[in-house]
Amino acid sequence: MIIIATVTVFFMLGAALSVFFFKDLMNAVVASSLVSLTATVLFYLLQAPDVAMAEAAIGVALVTGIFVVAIRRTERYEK
Amino acid sequence: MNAITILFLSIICLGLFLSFLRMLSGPTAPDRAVAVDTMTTIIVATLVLVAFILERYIYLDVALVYSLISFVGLVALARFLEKGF
Amino acid sequence: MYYLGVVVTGVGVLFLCLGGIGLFRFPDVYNRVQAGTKCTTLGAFATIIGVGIMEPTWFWKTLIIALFILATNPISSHSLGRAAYKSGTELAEGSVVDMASEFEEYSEE
Amino acid sequence: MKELLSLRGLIALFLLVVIGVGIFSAVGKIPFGQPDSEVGSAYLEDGRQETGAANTVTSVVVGYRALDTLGEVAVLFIAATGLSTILATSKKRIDRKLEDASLVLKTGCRVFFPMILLFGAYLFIHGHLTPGGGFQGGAVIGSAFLLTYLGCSGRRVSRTASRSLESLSGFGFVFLGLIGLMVGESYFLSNFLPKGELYSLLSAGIFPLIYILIGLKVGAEFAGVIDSMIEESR
Amino acid sequence: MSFLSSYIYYIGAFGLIIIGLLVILLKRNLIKVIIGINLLDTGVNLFLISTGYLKGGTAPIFSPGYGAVPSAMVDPVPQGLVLTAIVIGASVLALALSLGIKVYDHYGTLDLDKVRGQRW
Amino acid sequence: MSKVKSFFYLFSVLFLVWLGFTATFQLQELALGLTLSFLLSLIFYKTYVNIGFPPLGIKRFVFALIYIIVVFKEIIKANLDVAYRAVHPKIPINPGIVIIRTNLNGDVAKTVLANSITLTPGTFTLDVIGDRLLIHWINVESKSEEEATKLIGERFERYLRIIFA
Repeated sequence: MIIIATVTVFFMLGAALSVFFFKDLMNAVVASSLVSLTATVLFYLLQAPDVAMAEAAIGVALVTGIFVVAIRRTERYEK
Repeated sequence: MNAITILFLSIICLGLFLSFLRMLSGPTAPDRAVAVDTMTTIIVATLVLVAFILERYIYLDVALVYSLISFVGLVALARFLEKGF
Repeated sequence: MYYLGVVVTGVGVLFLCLGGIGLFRFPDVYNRVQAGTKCTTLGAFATIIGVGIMEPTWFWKTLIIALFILATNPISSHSLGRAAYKSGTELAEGSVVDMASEFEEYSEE
Repeated sequence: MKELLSLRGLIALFLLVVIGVGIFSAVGKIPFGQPDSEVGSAYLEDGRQETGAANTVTSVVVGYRALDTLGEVAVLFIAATGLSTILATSKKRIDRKLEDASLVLKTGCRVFFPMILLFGAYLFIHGHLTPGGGFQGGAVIGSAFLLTYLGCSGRRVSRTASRSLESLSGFGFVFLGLIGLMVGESYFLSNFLPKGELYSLLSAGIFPLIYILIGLKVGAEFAGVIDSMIEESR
Repeated sequence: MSFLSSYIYYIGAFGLIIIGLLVILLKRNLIKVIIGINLLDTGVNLFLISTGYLKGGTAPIFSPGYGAVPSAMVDPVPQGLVLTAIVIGASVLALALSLGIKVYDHYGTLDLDKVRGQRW
Repeated sequence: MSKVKSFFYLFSVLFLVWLGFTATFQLQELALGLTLSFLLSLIFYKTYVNIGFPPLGIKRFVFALIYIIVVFKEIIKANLDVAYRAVHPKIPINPGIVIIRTNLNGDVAKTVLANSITLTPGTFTLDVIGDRLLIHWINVESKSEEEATKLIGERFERYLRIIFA
């Protein structure tokens, strides 16, 4: 179990750092949805399936959709 | 949690790692989205495997949420990229 | 029965890993969709069904998870491929034929 | 990268180091894997007999801490109302040619929409037995409405329907609490219905009712949020 | 290895909090700042859940075929708190994004340096 | 398809899905499932009138089972093919985008065809307009429309034409 937890934490921090460096906001949204995906796995491994389910249902679909709508309304590239 | 499951989890981690590298280095936005799609599918399988290792039947519901909902966010990204919606 | 489940799960796990390798090595978006989202579809299907075989009381739930994966994954990969094609991603070097421009003519009929 | 090397970046890094050391020295001493919360163990020991719910998280959220949940539901309502008020004054319209959704997506959206709704209903009805509940089920229902906006262009949620469903379920929540105040052990949201048999669907008193109301409310709220964000800014 | 096995979740949570703060403090784009707030939110939730973890414990859900005793279950109180915090986080995020849309309408840009008085 | 038929179609599908979710046969769960499927299909059956679901029948059912087996065989065969291409050191691919035709009509029939083509790796559907499908093929064997139709679509379409006739 510790293997997959370590690997998942590594992915999560990597994706979060890549949010800092991406200039295209779409890429940042993709990376933040990856952060939410890995956070779900960590909640699951911490024996909290309720929280994992809430994070899955909200982080993977709703938050991504709302960010995409806001980016469509404003502008895509960070200057 | 015996040797076989440790082997399975290690192989899954290798696949996840390669997709993660594609997420970091993909030249365009669709590349990264495809990488996240792949990681989602792999993670659904991982969740079912971990539920088997922990021997809890009720944990399968989380995998069910992923298998039904995960395509909505990716479809939102795709519809933005093809300038629809 | 248990060993059959272990074998099926092992095959699925191998296909998941192969999907990752293909996603990493192929040259352009379309080929990556081929490898990435469909080797992993079969891999996830086999892994989940294998768990269901190993633990027979879980079979129906695992079957329905696997069926939903089989039904929803083509939609998302089709949308991503269409997004790449509509946003003008170029094919990789060494591609044989590109009939997308001819296809555009049909849409105006 | 160039943000990191400017004066502002250096100040921010210094601040971050201070904050990090502060947080780590404050809460890093909490041992991992050995919680010593007596509240939690008391809930775990007595929860099954007192509430009749198999899922202890459910009995914490809608039983022992139900008043907190009422406050959180109010926060949700305020956020949704504020969002639609802010966006309602939007004047700017984007006029451009939009791509139509492809046939596969349209058909898939039509086929999967009732199934996702059914799954959300399954989640919030079985909240006291499985790791589901009103918040998760509501989020799933909200995702289903997002899918209709993506796939079937032209179809939209009636705003009066979503508003009135949200208000009615919020009202139902308060009303159940007031009935408990009158009938039961005279405190807000007391569990006045029979507890039923453990692990069966009709158990745990009013918990399934509250979770159904919360699920409808959260689902209607997210549908309204998506409707405002997509339609007001088109 | 024992250090990793006992603190890996804390490392993840604190790393996420620090990176979220970094994005909030250093980036000028408003939507990216909001993504940073989202990361910070996830980190705080992860930390709260990991304080309630019991080593070798299982989820606080009783089920018919599984004989778990209450003393071998993780703490349910942080899970109940975080469950509602996630939903509230999402809807507050939507509110923040709608404010960002209004800022874009008014100033024509998302750059916080150009929006007067918004950035140090 | 008439309204009553589409109502019962949706009702039975939703009830089967509910049985998969709960995976028990307790009386309370069954009653709840019946009620919920009835309500949902009462609201949504109008959407399904023109979508082109096949009517039920013994012959169609048998062919649907055969079709599922054929699709699985193709998926496994093609997956091995793509896996070979992925691990080969030189990556022997020969990609291209081709057009194929289909004789099917009805939204569901075309969607099932497109999804089957998408699920077998080596080919995937980029777009559907009218009776033509735009296919990305990882190993192009023929550039002409008829040949490609015979190679890609025909193996599924044989069965689908009977099922959705």
